[in-house]
Amino acid sequence: MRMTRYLPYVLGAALAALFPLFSGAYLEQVAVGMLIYLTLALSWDMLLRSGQLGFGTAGFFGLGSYAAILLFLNVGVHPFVSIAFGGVVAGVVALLVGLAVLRLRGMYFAITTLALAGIFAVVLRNFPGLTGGSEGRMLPNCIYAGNTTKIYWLVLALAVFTIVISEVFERTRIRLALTSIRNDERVAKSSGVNVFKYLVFVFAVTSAIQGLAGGTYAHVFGFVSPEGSFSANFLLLPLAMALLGGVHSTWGPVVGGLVLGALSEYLKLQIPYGHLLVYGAIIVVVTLFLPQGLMGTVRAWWRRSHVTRGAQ
Amino acid sequence: MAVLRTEALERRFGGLVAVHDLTFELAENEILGIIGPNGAGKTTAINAISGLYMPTAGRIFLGEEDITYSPPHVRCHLGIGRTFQLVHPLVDLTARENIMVGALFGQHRSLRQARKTAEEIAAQLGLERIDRSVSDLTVLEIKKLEIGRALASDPKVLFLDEVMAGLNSDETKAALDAVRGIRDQGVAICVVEHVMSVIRDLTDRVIVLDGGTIIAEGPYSKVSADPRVIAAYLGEEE
Amino acid sequence: MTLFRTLRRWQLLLLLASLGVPIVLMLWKPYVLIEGLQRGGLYAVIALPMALILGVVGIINLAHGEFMMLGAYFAYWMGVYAGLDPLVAMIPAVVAFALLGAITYVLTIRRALKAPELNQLLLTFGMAMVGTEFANLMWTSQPLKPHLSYVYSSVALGKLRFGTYAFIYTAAAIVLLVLLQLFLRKTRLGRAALAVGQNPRGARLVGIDVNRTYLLIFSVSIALVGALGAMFLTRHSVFPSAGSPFTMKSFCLIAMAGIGNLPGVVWGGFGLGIAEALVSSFRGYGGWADVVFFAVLVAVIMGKSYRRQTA
Amino acid sequence: MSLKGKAMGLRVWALAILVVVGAGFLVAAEEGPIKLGAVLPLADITGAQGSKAMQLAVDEINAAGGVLGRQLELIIVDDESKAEKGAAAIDKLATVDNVDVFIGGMSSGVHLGELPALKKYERVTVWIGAASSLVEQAVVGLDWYFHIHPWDYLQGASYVEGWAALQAEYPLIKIHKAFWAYEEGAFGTSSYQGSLVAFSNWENVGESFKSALLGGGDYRAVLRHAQEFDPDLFIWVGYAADALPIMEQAAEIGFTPPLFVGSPPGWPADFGTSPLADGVIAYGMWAPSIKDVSPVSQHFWDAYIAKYNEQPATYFAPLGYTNIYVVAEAIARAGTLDKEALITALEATNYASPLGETLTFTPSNLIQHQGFRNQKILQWQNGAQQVLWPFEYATALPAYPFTGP
Repeated sequence: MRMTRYLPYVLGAALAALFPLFSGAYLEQVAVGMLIYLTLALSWDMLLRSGQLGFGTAGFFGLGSYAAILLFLNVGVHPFVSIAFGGVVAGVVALLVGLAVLRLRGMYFAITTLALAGIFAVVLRNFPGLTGGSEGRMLPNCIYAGNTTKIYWLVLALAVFTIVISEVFERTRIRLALTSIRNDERVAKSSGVNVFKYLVFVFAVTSAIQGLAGGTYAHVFGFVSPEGSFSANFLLLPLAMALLGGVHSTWGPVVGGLVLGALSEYLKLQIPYGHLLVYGAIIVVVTLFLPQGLMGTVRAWWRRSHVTRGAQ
Repeated sequence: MAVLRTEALERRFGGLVAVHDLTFELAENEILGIIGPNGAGKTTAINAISGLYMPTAGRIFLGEEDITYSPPHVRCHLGIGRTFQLVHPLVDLTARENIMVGALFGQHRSLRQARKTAEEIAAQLGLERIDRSVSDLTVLEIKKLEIGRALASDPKVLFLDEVMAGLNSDETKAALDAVRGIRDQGVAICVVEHVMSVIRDLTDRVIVLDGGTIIAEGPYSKVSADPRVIAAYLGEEE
Repeated sequence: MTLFRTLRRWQLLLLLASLGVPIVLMLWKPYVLIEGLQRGGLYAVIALPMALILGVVGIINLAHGEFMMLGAYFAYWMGVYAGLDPLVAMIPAVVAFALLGAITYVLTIRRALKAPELNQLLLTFGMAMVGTEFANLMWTSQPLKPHLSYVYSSVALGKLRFGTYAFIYTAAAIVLLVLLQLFLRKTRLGRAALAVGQNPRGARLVGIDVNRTYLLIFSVSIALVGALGAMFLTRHSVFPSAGSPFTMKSFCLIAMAGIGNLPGVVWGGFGLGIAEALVSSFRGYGGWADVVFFAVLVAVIMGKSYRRQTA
Repeated sequence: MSLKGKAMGLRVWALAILVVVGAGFLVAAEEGPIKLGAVLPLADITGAQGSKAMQLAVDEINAAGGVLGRQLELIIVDDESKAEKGAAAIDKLATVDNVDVFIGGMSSGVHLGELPALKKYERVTVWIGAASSLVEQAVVGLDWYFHIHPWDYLQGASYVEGWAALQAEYPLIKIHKAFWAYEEGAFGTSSYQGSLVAFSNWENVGESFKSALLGGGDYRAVLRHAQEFDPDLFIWVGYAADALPIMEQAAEIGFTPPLFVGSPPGWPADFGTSPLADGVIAYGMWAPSIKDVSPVSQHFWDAYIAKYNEQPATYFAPLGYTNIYVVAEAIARAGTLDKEALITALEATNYASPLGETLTFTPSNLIQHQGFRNQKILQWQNGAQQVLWPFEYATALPAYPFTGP
């Protein structure tokens, strides 16, 4: 009974891990990009489950990138240690920031997190002695000497780690706490939920994941720069992936990340000039016709077909 | 020995005084009614006692403990439970999970214990469709769910803010029985209600608020004859 | 005396600062004040239509800057093909973009209003992408800007020489604010829009056609931002990604002012413009202007939230 | 016209001979086209026109019989100006398309992300973009890596040389003080820092500004500081979107330095039509007017317009064209696609490019195969960019000093 329940997950994980056996370096590299964005999308959604719209994804991603690369270059630790350090720095900064700003709600919280990301980039740019200023810093050798298969496994580990954390959130009291905060904060408080503590906790954890993703990205591609590491792409694309896949669950952002990631690469090869136009149009159309996102639609369809079958 | 006691409680919003000089006690196993015309400060008083608004003056004691400035979740842990005037179910959770929230966070039960507690409470309240999503439930079921959620946090004091509103007479009767059942478990209850028959049948004692302060106190029969109370209600009706 | 008693201490400080800072600046670095007001006027005027949409229709329009960018292109090509000055092209731009706004509303926004709130973010994000890439395919990423000799007109007062044309943005912000306030407070349609913005369900109950109000406000806002694109073009180059920074800036200003607070958007714009100009006026510190922008933003938002809690 | 025809004729003949000679050495089994894999940002005009110019060159070569008796096949992948997309593009070209040579390139930030992938395959790479010296540090010791674009510090050194020559030739021009306004991103900062070292004999002051490309657009604070400093030469390093607004805002505050220099990677289409442009000095590698002194440039110009019905607006168009010809001629010279032979053949490159100069590969500070090292000093005169220096390509005399409107 228990075995069969976990079978799909085990199979999925095995399939993902064995992907390099039947793909080339190209698909691995594409998957690396997709998995990084998927990780960001999922972490963004994990915060959204508490009802808080965070716009700090790119900021903590960039912060983690810089922390990892600077520690690696200046202290010479193992890349893994520096990636973990990137996560810790992003998490600790988020914790401190969260203590100050998590009294804010709605778009006030959103814009404040966005502003913080802007501040990180400008501050890092203006200390060129340490950070390399506008040009950033480069790694003499990047992780695994560019071996795509190993890099794929590294990034897959990051994504799986995030999925596991997300599922832990989904299967423990954390889900009930976050959902109650999202649905009605006053009810949550009156029912004994320490709203502030949970929000700070989730904000720190998701930011730490974004920092880990940033550190990994920086090691894979071998450089950090204010323009590259804090690019708005690291906010907007994950956001689109999570929303398109369907929010408030683990599998929505995962599916959204895979679908949009694959779609963007496919369109690029089919329509070299103007693929982004088609990509944007697809986002618009999907939003209009599948308002619950891909997973939400699938779930609704599944439920409906189940109910009708039950009725017959 | 009073379970809950307030001393000269006050809550202002800017220049507006919503509640002032509110001093009352709630005894063990008592059902207290709070009545008063619209805008009398009933819900504000509950919000101040349950911690959604911090009092601007005065004190609140739960048993011996001063909870005047405790945050709302701490008050819940200490034993204050409440429902809301307009129903506030957690719409993305099932009925069972709604009740579990109270057990999980009010009493810090484990998931398994909370699930069991939810079942017991649902059975006690007669809430049958426990694994349905909230959108499928009737008004009565949602009200039961809200009471259940408050009850699951194992309160010493339970505030019921207009739970009977919108129920028909049979449903009201069922609800009254449920509330008495809760009292019999040793929970002191404070009901805010517009339906006077409910107050008459249910409460041991009534306090009447007008303009944010107490204008009368005593058994329903005595209070309902008080000319100040009648004046307050008449003032509302004109 | 009574005036001072009714003011709280922070209000007094704020009042003193808002009067004192400009006076000090006027004497010390007059061009900071002038250029700050001009720059802030541009931020403010572009943010106003977004504030209107957010306040009434209740959506964060991530394609806001892209509509402005398309307005600038519209004005540019009106100049090339019809010989219109961008400021004149604002008139046809209003018409064209009102239509574009109406079409956009009917085809997309209206359908998304019933969906979960965040879908509107994704929808307008997709629209922004479509707008940018459409411009890119049509006109490449090479910036365009017509030559206009009046945009660098200036006056000299003693040693101080400053540009006068850019006050058009300051003036436009104030005029647009006044017009919008008059519209929202004095006209039936405007009052209906306010009611819808505050409580759509209640507005529907008292017989207001909510959908039509949304359509109207959305079209008007897009018409305004399209026309402002033409005004933007007089002093800036247009290119496909020219609009997106203004989406962010506008959103920041609105968050700072609070939803529904149009005057706050304008004063906030002026304040941020002056703050940026002040930082930039110190040689070598221009790179910190963004930090000042964000710091002021966060400080104001935090300050307001703190006040709300203690009040 | 006839000159151009003759030059082209010569080129085609030379190629034809090489092709015939090369074909003689060819093993018959080597069939199919020679694949060139290009990675460019296609949504940007630099990448869009660069890729079109590459295709133009490939079509010309194929029409003339190809190389080594085989056709050239150009496979272009968009990097979307994102490092991870650029890296994936390299992997696709290497493993799916199995290209023989990597070409292309634009932004340094994207290229840094592509280098790990390129280092994995170690195939011959001839890159036209990425000027940051950070990239140079990353490609030290790679014998298969050829870099065509001048590094940032080479550009600085080139301008030192240019201004020295101009001052010597035209004694009226005197430069002691220079003010640098550079956009705060990597492009502006690295250009500025690369130049600072080179111009050590001037009194330099630099200040950054936010480019309109990234949401800026108010340059008046920087311009006022420049005005206070009263430089002999004012130079801004930014993007095309900054060009006209900077001129307008300088006019607004009455800032007219004797030398007003702009150094964007490309100029906006309308810049020449503005009276404010007159007398503005432009830094660059190429200008349309070079066609007046270079037959190859003239041929490129005409062929590009004939094929695409638009004018090349960025120097990445002639660079893309150059990229193909350099590789094609080297393959022809090598007579094989063998890596060592191809590297040797590329090292012997001597290509008269449409940018005016003849391209050869020589060592730079850190790497062995650096192509161009010189920039040009141009000036906007009557709506067109004229070459002032190097004198061998000069198309006009300098107008000095800059007077403003």
